[in-house]
Amino acid sequence: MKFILDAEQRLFGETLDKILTEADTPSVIRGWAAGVHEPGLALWRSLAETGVLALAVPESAGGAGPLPVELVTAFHELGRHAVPGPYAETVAVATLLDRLGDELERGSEWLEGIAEGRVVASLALPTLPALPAPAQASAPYALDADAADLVLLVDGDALRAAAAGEVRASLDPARRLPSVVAGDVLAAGPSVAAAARVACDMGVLATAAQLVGVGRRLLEVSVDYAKARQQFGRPIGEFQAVKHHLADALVGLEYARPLVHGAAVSYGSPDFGRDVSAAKVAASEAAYAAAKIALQVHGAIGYTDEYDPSLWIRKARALHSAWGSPAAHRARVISSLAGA
Amino acid sequence: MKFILDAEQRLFGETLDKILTEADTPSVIRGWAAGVHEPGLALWRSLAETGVLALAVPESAGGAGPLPVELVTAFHELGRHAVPGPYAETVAVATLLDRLGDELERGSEWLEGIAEGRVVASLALPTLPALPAPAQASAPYALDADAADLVLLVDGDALRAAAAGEVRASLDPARRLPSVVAGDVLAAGPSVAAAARVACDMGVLATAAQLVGVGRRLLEVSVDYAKARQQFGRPIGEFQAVKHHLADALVGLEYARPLVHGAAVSYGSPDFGRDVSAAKVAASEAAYAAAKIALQVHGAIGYTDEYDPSLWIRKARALHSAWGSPAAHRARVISSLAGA
Amino acid sequence: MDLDLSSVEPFRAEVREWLRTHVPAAPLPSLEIEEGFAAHRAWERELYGARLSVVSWPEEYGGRAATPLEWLVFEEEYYAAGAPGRVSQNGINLLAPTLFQHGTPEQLARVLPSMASGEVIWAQAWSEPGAGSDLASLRATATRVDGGWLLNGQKTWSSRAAFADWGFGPFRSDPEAQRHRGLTYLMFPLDAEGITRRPIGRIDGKPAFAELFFDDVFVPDRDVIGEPGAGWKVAMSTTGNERGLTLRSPGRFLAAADRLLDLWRERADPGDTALRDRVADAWIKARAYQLKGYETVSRTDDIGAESSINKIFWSELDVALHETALDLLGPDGELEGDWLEGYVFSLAGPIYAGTNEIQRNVIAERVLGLPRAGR
Amino acid sequence: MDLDLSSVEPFRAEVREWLRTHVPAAPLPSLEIEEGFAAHRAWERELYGARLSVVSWPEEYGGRAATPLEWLVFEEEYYAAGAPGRVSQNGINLLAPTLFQHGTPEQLARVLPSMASGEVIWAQAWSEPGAGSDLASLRATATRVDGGWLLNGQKTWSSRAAFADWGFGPFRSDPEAQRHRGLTYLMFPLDAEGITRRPIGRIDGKPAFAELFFDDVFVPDRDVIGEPGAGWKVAMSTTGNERGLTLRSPGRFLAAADRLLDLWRERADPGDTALRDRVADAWIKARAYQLKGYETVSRTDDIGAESSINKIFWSELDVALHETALDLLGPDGELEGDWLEGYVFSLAGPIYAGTNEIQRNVIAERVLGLPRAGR
Repeated sequence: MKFILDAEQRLFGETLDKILTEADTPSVIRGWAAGVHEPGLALWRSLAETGVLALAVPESAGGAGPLPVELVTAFHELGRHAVPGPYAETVAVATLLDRLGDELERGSEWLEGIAEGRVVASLALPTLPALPAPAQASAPYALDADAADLVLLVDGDALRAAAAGEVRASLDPARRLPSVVAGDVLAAGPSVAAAARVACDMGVLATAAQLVGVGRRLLEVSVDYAKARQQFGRPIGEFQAVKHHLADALVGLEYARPLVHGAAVSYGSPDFGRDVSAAKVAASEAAYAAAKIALQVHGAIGYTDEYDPSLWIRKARALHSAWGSPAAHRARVISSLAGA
Repeated sequence: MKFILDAEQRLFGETLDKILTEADTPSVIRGWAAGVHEPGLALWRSLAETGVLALAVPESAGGAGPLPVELVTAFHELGRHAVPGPYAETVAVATLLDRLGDELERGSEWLEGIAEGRVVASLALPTLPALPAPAQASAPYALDADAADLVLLVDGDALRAAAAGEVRASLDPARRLPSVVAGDVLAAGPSVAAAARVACDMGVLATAAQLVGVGRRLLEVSVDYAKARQQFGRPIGEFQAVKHHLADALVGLEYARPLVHGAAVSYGSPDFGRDVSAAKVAASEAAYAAAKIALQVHGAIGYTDEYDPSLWIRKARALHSAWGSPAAHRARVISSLAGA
Repeated sequence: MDLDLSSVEPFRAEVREWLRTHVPAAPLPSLEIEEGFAAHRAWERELYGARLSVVSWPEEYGGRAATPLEWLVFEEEYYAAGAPGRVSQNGINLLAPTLFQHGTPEQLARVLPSMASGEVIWAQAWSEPGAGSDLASLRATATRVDGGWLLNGQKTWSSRAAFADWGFGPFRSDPEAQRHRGLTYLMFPLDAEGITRRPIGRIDGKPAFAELFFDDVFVPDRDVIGEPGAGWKVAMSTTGNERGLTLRSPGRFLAAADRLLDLWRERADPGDTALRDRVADAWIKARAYQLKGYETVSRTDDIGAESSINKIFWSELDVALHETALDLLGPDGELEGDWLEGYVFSLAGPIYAGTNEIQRNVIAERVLGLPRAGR
Repeated sequence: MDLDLSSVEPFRAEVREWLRTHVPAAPLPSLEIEEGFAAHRAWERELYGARLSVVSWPEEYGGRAATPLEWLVFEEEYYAAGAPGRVSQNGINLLAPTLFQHGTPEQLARVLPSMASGEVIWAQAWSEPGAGSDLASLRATATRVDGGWLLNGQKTWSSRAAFADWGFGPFRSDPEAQRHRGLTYLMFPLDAEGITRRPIGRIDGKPAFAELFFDDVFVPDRDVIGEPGAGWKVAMSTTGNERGLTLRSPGRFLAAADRLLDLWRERADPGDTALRDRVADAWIKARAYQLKGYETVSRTDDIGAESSINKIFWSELDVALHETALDLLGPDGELEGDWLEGYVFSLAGPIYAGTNEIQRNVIAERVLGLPRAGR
C-alpha cells in the first residue's frame, strides 16, 4: 500500500498545477460567477485532456478509473487553484452511472462523454445517502446545473433526470446553486440507493481533497504576504502571533492530507465510507481554520472582493458545509465505529 | 441595582484577602490534604468571625443573610487563596435549613452554629435538583464530610442525616471526597425538593465565585512569573505568545465576573437559576482556561506538586465539573430560556 | 454608582412603543449598497424626528442628554425591535466623541445637527495602503497654504465612503516629524475638488469601503479638529471610544442571541447538544457583555486600555454566534440572506479598529503590565 | 516507498498472540511510584525475553532489526493489548538513537543490552533551573581531569530519575564558550559518589522527576558520547528523535481513542452530540496520526523540522482526548483512576521536549520560512 504519492502521481499533480497556474483561474472564477461560463468550460476541456475527468469513469466506458488516489491528487490541485465548476458532482455522477451499468439506457454514452470532457454533469442530493439518518440533511440544489449538460436528481431510491431552476447565490461567488426541476425517472429501486451511497462518498472524498488544496493555497499566500507586508517597521511574519497562527494552519492541513490519502487508499474496503467521512471532517476544519487565519494575517485586504485570496477564503467556508457538515460526518464516523 | 461593589463590600473583600494572605493557605491546604484538619478549621473560625459563614444564614437565626453579593465577594477571595474546606456545601446547607424552617427540629440550632462557625456542614447531592433531568448527574460524595459536624443527604424528596464513609482522593488534594452512609429521614416531601433546588443554586453560585477567584490568582502568579523568568536572554513576558495567552486568560475572567455578580444581584428573581447556571459555565471555562495557560507559562515548575500554583491549577479542574459541569449548566440555561 | 434600572423604565417604554410603530416591517436593503444607503439615511431622519438618533447628545444638537444607562437601554430596545443598522454610526461613534473633546463651538454647531439628522453621513478615512494597524506610519500629507491645507496622497478601507458625504482622518502635516508627531486631524467633503473615490467591494462584493485619492484638496482651517500637529492625540481619543462599548453596544448581541435561539428552536434537533451548547454560549456571552456594560457605566474611573478587552470579547462573540447560525442552517448556510450578511459583517470585527493581535498586546502591556518587547 | 502491510501480518500476529498471553490481567501500579517502577522493570525483562523490548534494534543488542513499519505495527498491537507503559522509554527513545549515531562500539556493546533487558533504566538529565526550553543556557559543568571529567552543578525535571539507575545529558565543558559551544554529552550512574537526588512530585504528587545535584562527580572518558565539546550536536540528534514519532507512537493514541469510544458507549447518552463529536474528533485525529506515521516511514528523506508538527499534534490530541474522558466521567472525573492518570500525563505533553510555543516558532521559521525576529 502506498501512503505517499509515487513519481508518476506526483508528476500528474505538477502537470495540473502548471496548467492551472497558466489558466489564471481568478479571472475564470470571476467570469463564472457572472454567468460567463465559456472560459471555465474551456478549462474543463483542457483538464479532461490530461485525464482528470476520466478518473472516476471505468475503462470499459472509455475512462481510466476508478483511480481514487489520482482523483484526490487532481482535486487537491483543483482546490489549490479554486477552479470553478461541478467537478465533484461530475465525479459523483460518473460513479453513479458506473454502478448502475446497464440499468440506464444512456449510461455508457454519458460516461464516455464525461471521460472525454464533453459532458459536464451535476447532481442534486436532497439527502446525503451515505450518512446516517439525522445527519443526511443536504441541499436541494445542483451546483452549476445551469452550465451542465446532464443534471440528475436522486429522489429516495429513484434516479431522475432534472433541469436547472432558479439560481441562488452562495457566499462563494464561483458556486452557483440552481434549484432543480425533477424530470423523468431513469431508474429506481435498491440498486439506485446503493449506487447513490458510493457516489455520495466519492463526491465527499473529492470535496475533502479540494478543501485541503484550498487551505494549502491560503497558507501559501498568507506566508508570502507575511514575509512582504511591513508593519511597525518590520515584516509581520516576524511577529510571534503571526508565526503561531500560520504554524497552526500548517498543523491542521498536514494531518488532514493523510486522512484524505488514506481514504482514497481504502476505496473498495468496508472502511471506505468511515475514512471518507473522517477525511471530510478534518479537511473542512483545517481549510476553514486556514481561511480564518489567512483573513487575520491579511487584514482588511483579505476581506476584499477584488483581492484574489478572498476567493479561496469564501470557498473554504462554502465547502465546509457542502457535501455534509463536519458534524454530519462525525456522526457517520461514530456510527461506523459503533456498528463495527 | 448595583453592578459594581460598593465601598463597604470592597473593604470586606480586602479584609478577607489580608486575613487569608497572612494565613499562608498553601500550608493549610497541604495539611488538610493529609487529613490534618485543625489549621483549616482554625481558619474556618477566623473567617466566621468576619461574618463569612453568616452570609447565607437569616438574621432570625443569628446570621446576616441572605446577602448574595457579599457571598460571592467572599467566595472570590476563598478561591483566590484556595482555602480548603466545605464552604460552598455549608452555604448550601444553610440555605436548605433556612428554607425548611420549622420543619426541622434542630434547624435553627444548626443555623446558629453555622453562622458562628461552630458547625462545619457538608452535603451529598446524588442528583443536582436545580438542573433539568439529563444534566442532573452528580456525585454521591459529601466534600470533606470527615471534617464536618453536620452531614446531610438529599435523597429524592427526603432529607436525611448522613455520616462520612470511605474517602476518595481527588485531583485537587484539598478536596477529600467521602462517600456517605445514609441515616434517619429528617424531613420529606415537596418542601424538601423545593428547598434543595434553591440550596443547590446557592452552592453553584458560591462555586462559580470561587472559580473566578481561582482563575484570577492563577493569572496573577503567571504574570509575575512571566515578568521574572528569563529564557533566551529576556523575560518570557516579552514574547508575544506568552502575552497573548495571558491576555486571553484575562478576557475570559473579566467576563465571567459580571455574570457571577449579576447572578447574585438577581437572587430572588425568577431569573436567578438561569443566571447562576450562566455564571457557572463562564466561571468554569475561564478558570480552567487560566489554569491551562498558567501551566503553559510556568512550564515544568507548574506541573510540580510542591510548587504552590499547582494547588490552584488542580482546583480549577476539579471545580470545573463540581456542582454541575459546564455542559449541565448550558442545558439549564437553554431550558430556562426555552421555557420563558 | 448605583444603577436605578426602574427609573429608566418610562424611557424604555417610550422607545419600545415608538419602535413598535415605526420599525419597517420588511428589512431595508443592505446599507452597503446604494439603494440601501439611501433607505437607511431616510430612517436616520425618522429617528431624528423622534429625537432618538443620538440620545446621549446634549439637547441642542438633537439629543436628549441621556445617561449612559439610558443609552444602554435604548440600544437594547433598538436591536430587540429589529430596527435597521445605523448608517450614521461612523460619525456618531467615531467623529462626534472627538468633536466633543477637541472641536470648537462653531464645529459642534455646524457638524452635529446634520450628522444627527442623517443629512450628512460621515466616513472614517484613517488607513492607508502601507499603514493598517500601524497608524504612526501614515504618509498622506496636509500642506500648509494660505487659510488652510492642501491634502495629497491616498487613504483606503474607508468604511461607508462609497456613498457618504464627508470624511475625517489624520494627515501628515510635518513631513520632517517621525511617526506619532506632526499629524493633523481634518474633515473634508468627499465631493471636494481633487478627491477621487474608488469603491471597494468587501468579501461579499458589496461596496462597503472606498479608496480615496487626494490631489491638492483644499481644506480650510475651520475644518481642522484640535491643534495642527496634534492629530495623534486627537485620533487616540477616537480610538478609546471605538474600542469601548459604543462601537458595539450590548443590545446588538442580546438581540442577535435571541434570534439565534429562535433559529435553534425552528431548525435544530433539540437533542443536538453540540449545537445547543454553542447557542447557550452565545446567549451567555451576550448576557455577560450586557452585564459588563452595566458595570462599565456604573464606574466613574476611566476604563483606559480595558476597552481592548471589550473589543476582543465582542468581536469573537460575534463571529462565533454567526458561525453557529450558519451551522444551524446547514447546507443553506452558504446562501445569501440575513445570517450570511451578519456573518460577513462579523468577520471584519477581529481585524478593524486595531486587530485583535494588537489588542492582546495592549492588554498584556498596559493592563497586565508585561514588558514591551525590544525592537 | 510502497508499504506492504500484508507482509507484516505474520509479525503482527506473533506480537498479538504473545501479548494476549502475557499482558498482566490487572494494570500494574503507576510506574511513577517505587512499587510500580519495580513492576514495570520486571515487565521490561519479560518483553526482552521474547525479544520484544527493542524490536527495531539490531539483533546483537537484543532487537529484531524490525523495519519502521514493523515498529509501527508492534506499537499498535502493544497499546491495543493494554500492555504496561514503558519505564525504559527514556533510554530506548532518547539515549539509544544518540548512541547509534555517536557512540563507540564499546559503548554500544556495554550500554544497549542492559537497557534492552531493563537491568539498567535511564533518566534524561537535560534541564536546569535556569534553562528549560533554552538549552543553550546550560550551566552545570564538566571539568577535565586525568582520565575523565568532574561534574558539578544541578539538573532538574529529570524524568524517571527518582528510581532510575543511570543518567545522561549535556554539561558545559568549556566555561569560556558561549551558548551552543563547549558542551559535552555524558553518561553517569545515578548512585555515583557526589550525586544527590531529590525526587520531585509531579502535579498528582507522584515522584515522576528528580533534581540532581553534582558535587565533583567523576566520569571516566569512556562515558563521554561523541567528541568532548560537541555536546550540542549530540543533543540535537536526540531532539530530532524526541519530536518525531518514537516518543509517542501512533499505536498509543489509537488504543486510547478506542478506550474512549468504549467509555462513551458505557457512559454517554448516545444523543449527546457534544460529547459524541469530541469522541469522533479524538478517533479521527488518532487515525490521522497513524496514517501520518505510515507516510513518514514511507519517506526516504529526512523529516527535519517537520517533527515539530508531530509534536504539537500528538500533545494537543492527547490533552483533548483525556479531557473528553474526564468530561464523560462527569463528577467522577476528578477521582483518582486510570483516566485521571492519563490526563495528568497528557498535561506534560505541551510543555516538555520543547514547549509547543517553541515548536510553533520552529515550524514558522524552518518549515514555512518566516523571518526570525531580531533580538
